[in-house]
Amino acid sequence: MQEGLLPILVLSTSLFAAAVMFLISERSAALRNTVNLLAATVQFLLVVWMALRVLGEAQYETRLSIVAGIDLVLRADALGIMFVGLSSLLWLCTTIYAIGYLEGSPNCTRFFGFFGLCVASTIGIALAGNLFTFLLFYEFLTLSTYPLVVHHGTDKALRAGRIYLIYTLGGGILLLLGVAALYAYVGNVEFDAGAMMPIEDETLFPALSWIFALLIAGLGVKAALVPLHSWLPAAMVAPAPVSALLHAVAVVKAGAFGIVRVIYDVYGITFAWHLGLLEPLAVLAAITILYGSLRALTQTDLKRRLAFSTVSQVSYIALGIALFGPLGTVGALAHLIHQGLMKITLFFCAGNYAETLHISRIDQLDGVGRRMPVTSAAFTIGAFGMIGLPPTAGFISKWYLGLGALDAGAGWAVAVLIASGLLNAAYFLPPLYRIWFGQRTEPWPEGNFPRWCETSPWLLLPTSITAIMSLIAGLLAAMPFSPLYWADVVVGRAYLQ
Amino acid sequence: MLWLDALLAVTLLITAVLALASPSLFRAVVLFIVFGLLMALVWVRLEAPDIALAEAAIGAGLTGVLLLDTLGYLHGQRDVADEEEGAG
Amino acid sequence: MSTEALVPWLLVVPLTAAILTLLVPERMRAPVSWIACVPMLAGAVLITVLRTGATIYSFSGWEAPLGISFTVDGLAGGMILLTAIVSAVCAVHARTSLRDEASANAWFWPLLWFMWTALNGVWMSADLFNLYVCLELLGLAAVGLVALRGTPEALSAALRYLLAALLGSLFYLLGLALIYGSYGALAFTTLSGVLEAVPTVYVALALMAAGLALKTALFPLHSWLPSAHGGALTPVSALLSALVVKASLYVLIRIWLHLTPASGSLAGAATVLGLLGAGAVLWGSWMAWRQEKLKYLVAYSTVAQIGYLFLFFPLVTSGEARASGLAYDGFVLMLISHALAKSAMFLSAGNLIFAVGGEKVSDLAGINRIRQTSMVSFGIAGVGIMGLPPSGGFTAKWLYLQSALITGQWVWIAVLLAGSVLSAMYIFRVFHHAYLDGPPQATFRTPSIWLESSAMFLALSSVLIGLSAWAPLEWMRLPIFKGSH
Amino acid sequence: MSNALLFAWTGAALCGLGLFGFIVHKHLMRRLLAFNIMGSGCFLMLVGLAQDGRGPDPIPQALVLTGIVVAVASTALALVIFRRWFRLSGKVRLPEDA
Amino acid sequence: MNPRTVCAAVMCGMLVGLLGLAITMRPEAVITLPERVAAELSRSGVSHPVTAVLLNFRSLDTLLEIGVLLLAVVVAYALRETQADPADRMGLDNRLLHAVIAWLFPLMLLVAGYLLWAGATRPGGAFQAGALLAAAGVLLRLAGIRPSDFAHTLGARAVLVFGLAVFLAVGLGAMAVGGHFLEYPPAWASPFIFGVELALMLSIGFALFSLFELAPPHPVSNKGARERSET
Repeated sequence: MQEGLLPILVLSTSLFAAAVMFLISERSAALRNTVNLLAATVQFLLVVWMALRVLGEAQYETRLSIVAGIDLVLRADALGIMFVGLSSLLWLCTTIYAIGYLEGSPNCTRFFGFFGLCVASTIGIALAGNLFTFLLFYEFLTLSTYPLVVHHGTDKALRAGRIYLIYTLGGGILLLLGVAALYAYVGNVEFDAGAMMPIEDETLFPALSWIFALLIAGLGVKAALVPLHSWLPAAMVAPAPVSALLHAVAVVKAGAFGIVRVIYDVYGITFAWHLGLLEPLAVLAAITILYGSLRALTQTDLKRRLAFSTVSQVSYIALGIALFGPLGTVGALAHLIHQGLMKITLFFCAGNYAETLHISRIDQLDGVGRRMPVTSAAFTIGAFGMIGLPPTAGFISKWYLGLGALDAGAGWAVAVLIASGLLNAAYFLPPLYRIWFGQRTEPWPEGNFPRWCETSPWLLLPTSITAIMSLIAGLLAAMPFSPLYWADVVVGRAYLQ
Repeated sequence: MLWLDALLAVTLLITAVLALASPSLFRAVVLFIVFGLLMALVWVRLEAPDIALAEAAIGAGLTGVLLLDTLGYLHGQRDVADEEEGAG
Repeated sequence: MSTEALVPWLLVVPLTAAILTLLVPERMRAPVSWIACVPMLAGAVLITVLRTGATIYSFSGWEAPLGISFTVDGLAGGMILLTAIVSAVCAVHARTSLRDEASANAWFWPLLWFMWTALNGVWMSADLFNLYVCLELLGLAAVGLVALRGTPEALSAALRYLLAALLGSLFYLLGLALIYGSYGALAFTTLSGVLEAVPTVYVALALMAAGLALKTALFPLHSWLPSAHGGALTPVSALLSALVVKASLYVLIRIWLHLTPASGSLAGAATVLGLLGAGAVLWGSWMAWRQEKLKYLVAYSTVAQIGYLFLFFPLVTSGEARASGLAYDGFVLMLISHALAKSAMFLSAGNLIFAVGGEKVSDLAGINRIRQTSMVSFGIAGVGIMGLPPSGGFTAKWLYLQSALITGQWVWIAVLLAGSVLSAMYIFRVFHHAYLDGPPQATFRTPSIWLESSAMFLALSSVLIGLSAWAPLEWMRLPIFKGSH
Repeated sequence: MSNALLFAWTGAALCGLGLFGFIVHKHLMRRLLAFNIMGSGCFLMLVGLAQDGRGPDPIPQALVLTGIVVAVASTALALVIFRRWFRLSGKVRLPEDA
Repeated sequence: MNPRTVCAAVMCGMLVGLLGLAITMRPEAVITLPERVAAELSRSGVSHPVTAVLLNFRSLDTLLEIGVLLLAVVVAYALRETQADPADRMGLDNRLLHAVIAWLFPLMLLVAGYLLWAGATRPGGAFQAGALLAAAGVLLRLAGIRPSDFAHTLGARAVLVFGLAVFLAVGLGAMAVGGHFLEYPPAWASPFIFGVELALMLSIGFALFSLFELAPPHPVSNKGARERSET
């Protein structure tokens, strides 16, 4: 059916944008921005339509045979749709943001070109129908992110780029070995909820266990699981939009999403639990949560603090999955979206501060709330979300995670959640206090922005959008089409099987 | 007749050794030409007159001329060749 | 239209082109060559499309073993097509890039056509001595191409290359002498299956293998390659790395497939070749990482990639049919994708050197601040060399991995993975320098559209081959003629 | 032992000698001499083994004729390149052997 | 006794040992090709088996081998253009030599012709004859007599490719009359072969001569001194 082409269409919109970027010249800024905005919008609309159809039990699938037994599969299932929706929505926002952020700076076409490639590979990861396809786009994501990390071309950026490569390529190798071994032993890497797993063949269990370890290690690098997380803070040298989209959403979420895929669609949650692979993962996730929060406490640089907070927050997803129960999973998947929205808001805000008032350290935030009220409000919403205060989105997902933990009888997990909540508060409240109640002594530098606006509208618009969304996602969590609702659908389908 | 062939073979080998070992490049080339002519004899003994002709004309003749010409060229340039002899 | 009718033309056309390019005035040589490329491409495509299985064509009408016969099976057909594509693209590149090299511009073309003839001969010939003559023709053509530049470096590189090639041929000839002396035939069709597992045969095969390994620059016999491939003119480097080194390897594969005695095990020999290959992967990558000059970096990466190709031997002799099949597919795909990616890489490197006006990797500083198509094509080719998806290199590595995993040969798995890490090291070293800040972009020249598009074409095809790997594999899996194991 | 076999042995010995010279010597002309000697050894083995205990065999003889022409072509080419190289660099050895 | 020598000696010892092993332990040879050659000789167009093998049974080898020779000359040409050659050396201007050459040269041509003609029936053929021609040419050069600047003309290149071209043409002609490439119709075999050999003789002779001719000649300028200072 020609509807099978829809996933390809979604993928190719961003690929097309990227291709155009590599062809047009640096000077034609207008054309560049138009193409990017157009592509992002079109893609978002396509995704919405696809989402509605998928909700109506429609199945999109396209296969391209590579070699005998190995296909390139694009399939749109409920889980994939969640991630696609998140990426395409945030691509739209970030494109708007980046246009404002990069105005007048060099190498824009290169930036947007690789940016499009990154989004394309994220979409590919989301729509991948088997582990091989997933691996393909996962590696491609690594390749297309590198140029963005080293975009500034300074020694610092290049050093960060090297660290990023060492980690991600190393992870890629592990993942490749894991996938290849899985295919060699099981003869199938399709996402079929573990239908092909040799449930009764005891002799394969050890092999499957270490393959699982390889896969998780490979994915854990991008998901920034301790001790594979160090690249994330280093990569913060990248321009703000990159940190925002890639390190709040695309890259880290790709890792987390991969973990979900492996546990649910490759091994099958029950089989994975049966193999006793979930507890270690849960413990690892818990450690990461606490470690990330603790490190975040000591950071003075705003972006680095946010980065460590990401390290800790992303592991909520792994934790929720590993808890082996519907509620925990719902919480995890909802958090996949919520955390994306909230964290990108925070990074946008950090970018606004840096771009408008050249603020990068926390002790410079004194009194910025009066100078930039909108940004600061957005920042506050994001921070509350991170802490998990109602009625923000963060509260919803953490609540479900907690219920899941109790449901699985893992009291220690609840303790971890509470502890990390307190830690979040400990490292987010001080900056908030400075923003709203701090006293600024010297006058603010004058930015050349419209009088009615605290900073460039290009920057302000997406910031407010995402902030409002992360609020709505919490307030209207019970409504249809909210992230929570989607998570319910996914889990419902997963557990029905 | 085998003893004759044996003699020829031994001579051939000795010539080869001398051609490879001789300290003077010029003598080495001359010995190589002699080697080529002996090869021609061997080919005759192997009932391969065609090869004998070719070896005499091409192997010994032309290769020899080319080598000698090159040698003359080296010396014509200067006595580098001699300096190199010892190490060669 | 049958394959038989095509076979002779694959030799006649390039030879005629060679004669013509020698006779016509110098400025006409390139156009004549371009025209001659058309029938070559057509013939190559036809050979691959009319897949009539293994065809045997006996020259002078005398059947083997009295006469010389060519065999065209899937492998040969694929190589012919590959040769046609790469050579034609390099011809396009050379037309522009050799403009300012007076003598090279005049004499590149006849040499190219002799090389093409020899390559087609090597792919098709099924006669040990005829293969020797083809290899000699190929070797001398390659040496000539290396020497074309006329600089002291080029000349010494050519001499080193020539000595290596000649020594290799002599070893091959020794093995040939032993085989004729004990079996009285030179044709594969006669010999295959006849050779017994006796010392003489093993010595003969070992001598041939040694000679061919020397011609293929298998570690540790590789020392002649970097200066020859790195120092030559850009299109020449591309041709040498993409096709010429493959020729002797191809002969080795043929011998392995057809002449190895059915009884008696080859595991030992295979392991030795595999270990040398592993050494090549590690040492070549390491040296590539340490190179100052861009083209030498690419040349050393060829040394490393040759190592991958030699991993074929231990994998194919694992004894399990499925594993052997996978290894064969992986080898073929590795061969093709390396040929495409490496030629693309050399052409891009040449364009980059032209653009920045310096041979060093560090001269690339700042090149990425301008829209630089050659940098993109270099990157795409680099993806293929690193074996990252989506590229033929990745799919080939995947097939190798499968083959090794099935038979649990962890050594080779480790080599494969280590190799990809190391190759990433030296490729990204280039990108690293390209992203550094450099001189103002006014100092950069922009290569002509012909140069950039030829490099880009090869780079893209090296990716496409990975996404549709089944097609070439099906073609080249065609029945190899009788006696193959 | 037929004289053919005798000469085959001689060929083997020549190959050894030639290889030795080829490796040990650094002077390019000496290496070429060694190469030619080794080549003659190969040809002797080819014909000698084939004709051992039999009459003359035209096939290897023809092969050797071809081989000789190829050898002289290679030698001449090597000498031409060598003379050009010597003229530019003034050296009679390869750089890494100097 | 430096390590290089030692390892060389070891390697060569191994090589000879292997060859000896192979020679002594080789299986009882089954060589039937000479009989086949003898059987087919009548249809080959010549009565001398070696010539039959070279120019009929295995003519492809010969075709490619001419290619090799031609190739060497092409490279010599190419390199000559990369370096401007100095004015050529004078030949040894020697009465006696000239007298000798006056006798020797025609004689060599004669012998060459005879060898070529003989090739069909008894030892001899294009290679030997070509070599003799080349030798004659070299003799002339040594005497300082040289055919002006022939090497650079189109004529020179035409003579060089002549043999290969004729060979190809004959091969294609064979295809035209419905055979395989280079498959002479038995009736036409001997004239075809003779024509090819004639062309080959000329080309081989001139090619070998050019290889001698195209090498950089002794310089008249005092180049040596400068180069000595370089090294």
